[in-house]
Amino acid sequence: MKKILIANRGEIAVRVIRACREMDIAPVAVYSECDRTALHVRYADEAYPIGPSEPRESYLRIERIVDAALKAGADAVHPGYGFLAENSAFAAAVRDAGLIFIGPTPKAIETMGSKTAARAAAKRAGVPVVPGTEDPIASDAPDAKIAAVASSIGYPVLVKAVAGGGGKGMRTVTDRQELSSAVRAARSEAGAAFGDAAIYLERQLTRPRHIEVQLLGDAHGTVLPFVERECSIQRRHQKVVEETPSTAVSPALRQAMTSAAVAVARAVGYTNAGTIEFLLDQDGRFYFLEMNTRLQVEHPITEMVTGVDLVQWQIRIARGERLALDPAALVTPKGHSIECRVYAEDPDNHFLPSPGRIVALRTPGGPGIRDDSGAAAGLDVPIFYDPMISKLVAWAEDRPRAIARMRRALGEYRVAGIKTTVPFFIWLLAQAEFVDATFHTTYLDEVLQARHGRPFVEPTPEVEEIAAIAAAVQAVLSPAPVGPQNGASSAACRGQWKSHARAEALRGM
Amino acid sequence: MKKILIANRGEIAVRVIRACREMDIAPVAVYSECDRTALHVRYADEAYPIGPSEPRESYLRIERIVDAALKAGADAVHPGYGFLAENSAFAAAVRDAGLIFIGPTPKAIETMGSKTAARAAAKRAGVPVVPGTEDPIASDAPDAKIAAVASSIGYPVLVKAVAGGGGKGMRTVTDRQELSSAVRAARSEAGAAFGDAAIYLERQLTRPRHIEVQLLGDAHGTVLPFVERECSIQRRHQKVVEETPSTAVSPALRQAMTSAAVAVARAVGYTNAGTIEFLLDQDGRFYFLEMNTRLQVEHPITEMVTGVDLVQWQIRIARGERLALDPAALVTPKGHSIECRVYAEDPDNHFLPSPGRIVALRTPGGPGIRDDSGAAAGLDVPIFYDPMISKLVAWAEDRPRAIARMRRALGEYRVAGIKTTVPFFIWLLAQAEFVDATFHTTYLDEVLQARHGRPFVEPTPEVEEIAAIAAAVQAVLSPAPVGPQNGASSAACRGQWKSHARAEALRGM
Amino acid sequence: MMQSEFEVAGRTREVTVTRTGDGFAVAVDGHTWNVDAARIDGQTLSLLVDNVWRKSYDIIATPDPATKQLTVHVGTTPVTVARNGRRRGRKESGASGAGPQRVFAPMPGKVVRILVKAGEAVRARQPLVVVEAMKMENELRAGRDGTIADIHAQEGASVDAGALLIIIQ
Amino acid sequence: MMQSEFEVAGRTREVTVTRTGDGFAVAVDGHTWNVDAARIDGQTLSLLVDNVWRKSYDIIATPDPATKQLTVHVGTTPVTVARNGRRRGRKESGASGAGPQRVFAPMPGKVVRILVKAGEAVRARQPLVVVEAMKMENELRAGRDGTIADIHAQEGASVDAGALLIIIQ
Repeated sequence: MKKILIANRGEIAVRVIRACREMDIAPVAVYSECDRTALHVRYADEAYPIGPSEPRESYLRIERIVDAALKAGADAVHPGYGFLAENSAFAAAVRDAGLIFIGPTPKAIETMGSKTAARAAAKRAGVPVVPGTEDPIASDAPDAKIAAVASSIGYPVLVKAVAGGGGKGMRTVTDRQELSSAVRAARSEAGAAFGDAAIYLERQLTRPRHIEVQLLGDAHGTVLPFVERECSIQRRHQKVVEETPSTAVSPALRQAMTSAAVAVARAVGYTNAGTIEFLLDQDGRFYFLEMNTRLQVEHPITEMVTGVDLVQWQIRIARGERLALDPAALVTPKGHSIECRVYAEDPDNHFLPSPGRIVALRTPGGPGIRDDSGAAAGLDVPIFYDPMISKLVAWAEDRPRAIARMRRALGEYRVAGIKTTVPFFIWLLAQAEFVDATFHTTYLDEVLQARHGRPFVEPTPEVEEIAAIAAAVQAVLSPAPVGPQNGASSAACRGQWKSHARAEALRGM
Repeated sequence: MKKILIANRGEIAVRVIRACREMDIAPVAVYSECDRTALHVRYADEAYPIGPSEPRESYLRIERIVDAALKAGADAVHPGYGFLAENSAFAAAVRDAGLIFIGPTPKAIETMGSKTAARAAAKRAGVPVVPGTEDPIASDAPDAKIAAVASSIGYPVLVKAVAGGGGKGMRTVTDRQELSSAVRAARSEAGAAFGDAAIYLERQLTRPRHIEVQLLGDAHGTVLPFVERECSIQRRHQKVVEETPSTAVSPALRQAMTSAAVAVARAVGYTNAGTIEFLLDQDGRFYFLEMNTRLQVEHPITEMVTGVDLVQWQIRIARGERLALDPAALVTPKGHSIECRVYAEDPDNHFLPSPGRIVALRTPGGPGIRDDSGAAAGLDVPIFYDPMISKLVAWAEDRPRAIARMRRALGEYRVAGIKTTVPFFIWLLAQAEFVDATFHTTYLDEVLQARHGRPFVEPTPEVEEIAAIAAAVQAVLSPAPVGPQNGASSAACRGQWKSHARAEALRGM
Repeated sequence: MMQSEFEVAGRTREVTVTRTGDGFAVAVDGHTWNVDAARIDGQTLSLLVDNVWRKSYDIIATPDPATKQLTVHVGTTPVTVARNGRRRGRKESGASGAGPQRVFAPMPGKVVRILVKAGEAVRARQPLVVVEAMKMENELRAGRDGTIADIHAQEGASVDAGALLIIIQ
Repeated sequence: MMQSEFEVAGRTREVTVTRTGDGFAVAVDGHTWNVDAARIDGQTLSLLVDNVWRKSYDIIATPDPATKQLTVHVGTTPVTVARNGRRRGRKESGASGAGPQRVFAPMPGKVVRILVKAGEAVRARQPLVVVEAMKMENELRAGRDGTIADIHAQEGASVDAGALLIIIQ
């Protein structure tokens, strides 16, 4: 395998490029019109345009991506996550073009991609599933019929997209009155996100935790599970903070959950990287929720506590290698890791998207910090795609220190031009429920509702005064100098600035 | 301990600030005139000016730093490395002012700070030392007398600063003719760097390796050693690449070296972080070289393979905590780590310093990469200080993968405005001697001499053609737009740019 | 010397800036601070302010396109600052004061559904319009009780950030 | 259309740039490439060049104060580029050609010692002057055999990068 086309954009495309480079494989990018200057295009060896900015005209266009891969002479295609990553037709098209798809077989994607078929597979493997409908709700099912199904499951009920993922096309319904509008909204969102409007119903457990098990399966029949990830901090069913290991999982429970995960994966002949998601109820019982047949956003925390490079292993598995990993080490975490998904959203304005130009960016660094980013100063966060700009990951010897480190890193983060969720994370990581790990999947929505939109970081009187001073002084200091930084510093550092002035004069060359 | 003053600048000051924040301790910066806008000043809670840019007028001024610490109400002072870090008078002045010095006692610093006294202490502890003079050479010793001493030791001989460190004030002399000028140069450099021009002579071993052992000692009598670091890649006696573990150290040798290191530390009642440096000869015998009574530049690689935060432990030891660490884990590395010291030097022009304005900076990220930096775009690398701008650190499961990862990270590094050693590292990490780890402390100087200044990254015909295209196209594209990035992208991303234009118009507020 | 009035987090402040030998004396509502200010770039400042201690503040100040105000980040804390006379009433969604409430698009996107009609009575927090952006449907809600006075949005239309969508009387 | 002559890594290249529909046709010494160029900022460019493949080049191009030439980083590889007529003979230290050899300070620093006298014969690689910068003493050496024609440096003096120190005839 000499050349891999990455059928994605942003931070995950950059992540895959890094894995390719470390394996001496040439990474090839594709890009939509508004991604021409994006980092993944500039980091890659080659880059091919695949259409307008709208995902449906570019990153979701199977034939354009396969064409680009053939044109580039790529050996394989990595789908990243999102877009076509769980599209079995895409995996089949790549295979049919004579290329390797870095992921599971089209068949496995198809089975697990249908959330209802996946539930059936789990049941057959002897793994309990959350109570709900066995089959999708017919698209022409009358409201009354849907209501009857919901009643038989019992409220609160979740309306979920059959082709779902990432919380899209999902709605919680607490009583019958909300049901029709929730079904309509979920269908519409699911159709927009997945090109498939089918939905089904599932019972909403009371304050469960979301615990998931990362797996790798090779082509030689080996399936290995990793230590669990805790992903209960969710807003509107979307993960915002993940950590590993989970404080709620004992060694015995870990053994049970990882075994169940392997059983489900084996039931569908699963290969490459995938994740089995479970709900853990308050009595310590767990239920299969769904399988993600791809790499996940939260994969770095598993890498941090096990030292395994999951993306490199995806590639190694795809080229036929055997899983040469110590199974015991994979379920024995070293230290603790936390990920915060930094989004271009305004947390103080209902988390509404905040696309635009990143005017300034300073990302955290130092010990135990990994910033997997696709953003850079001067670049735009486009309106067309997921607003995640970076995955900020912290590692430390134990959970309290990992939290302290993440808080330190968040404090170093500087972004100007767009709003981000950094202030929200600073608030969240100071909450007693987070520090004590007493949260569950509805914790965040509940506490957000109770806050009634109060700002997450409220300025103290001191900070307000400093803001006034800064605004006034900035006006006096304007305009920005192009050469030396400021008077005092300039005089102090004389010597190099004569040269600098020459450099400035030459800039026009 | 609520507040710590950091008596340093640049990347190490930022490193200590990060440790403070993670421990909920307020970090206080000091700065010289030309460091007013440096990152360590902006990251700290408080910052105090301590004089002009010349180190002797600021960072080496004991009374000004102690005054700043008292003014800030600090409880303790962290010296970083360089400047006053190994100055026993400074440690004493801090203590006499009623503050805690985060480091060993003034007595231990004084003993080990004199390289000749340190050699005597090692001998007493039963650890072999490199053959050389027992006492410093008198400042008025006639050339003939020095030559006689050199002859008795045997050429090649090293002229070393008694107060030395970091390769400063050190010269290799292969025959008698070079001796006087080498002694003169070493005295002058030692005087400038340490305020102490005393020198001594030591035999230069044939192609030894530089292996060192990191230690932590608490105030309760516990001294714990860490897995060795290999620092044989040196240019003119200065480390440029370090790694851990060393391929040259067997488990038995590790046991012997760490035990010897502990013996030397115990012999001087050593507390806090320190490092015992050894030379390992081609027959596998090791010799005490010197002790560094402070944190070292290469401390991150030890942190990467053991998970221990050495700077936090320095603070914890200073406030009286016991070393609650598993001794076996500290000498059992997990994976492999490499550090490249990124310097503002022009490798293609005899590594001459390249101070100036950093016009653009893009640092590497992603899995296994840690960039401990004190630099940022728009800031200056001043002429007055050490030209190290960043410690780039890679970790992976094994040495080949750590090399591959470091090469990937170096490839991502972009700096404009100053020259850096990045192209040199790209070359070095591809050398067979590096890949096979067959190097020794004179390897790099030998190979550099043999190359006769040939550029480290020579452009291919393709790259030359692209450079011509870039220069021509850049001229056509000038001047730089202030708003949208470029025509195509601008049209593609329309929607957010109307808003952006409004933002631009408001900028003058 | 420069005198100005700023509205900081909703409160009016009198600020006077006077250059001194090596920095500025800045009076805020009559209390004076010694400020050493260094510009890093167009939007970044470093302030060292003498109080009991000599505190360091890392500042990024950028104009907010949606509200026409200045967002001053003091470290990671964003503070809204408006110079008096320049402030526009953009961010009134959710305000409980008198006068009409204007609902603006907070981000560029597509109007997916309009859930109210002109003349309709609405309650506080009632969803008014759904805007799709970045693949998520976002409901914009009423800030207070009232009557829909005017609808400027059209279903299916693309809107820019700050576009007026609905007016509640 | 723009035609220019560049000296790239010491070799002269004829470059012609013509705007096309969505990019540029760039001819280098007669061979034409289709180039999609995007400016990122003042010194950063992204080039996509159609050859067999459509290769991506990440470019940073900055003027070098010491040599008055343009340093074009193609990825991490620095390439020296001079537009013809603009190039100055600054980087001759170490050159073996005829004519006087000028030794310049490669960085700002302090002249610690001058090791030669005017009229003295010197050999290639012989140390001429010691400049201290960033706490290290750096020896500047003769590029070839010759005679010291002129010494412009003074011991103890601070010098800027590019300052002429010594001329060897």
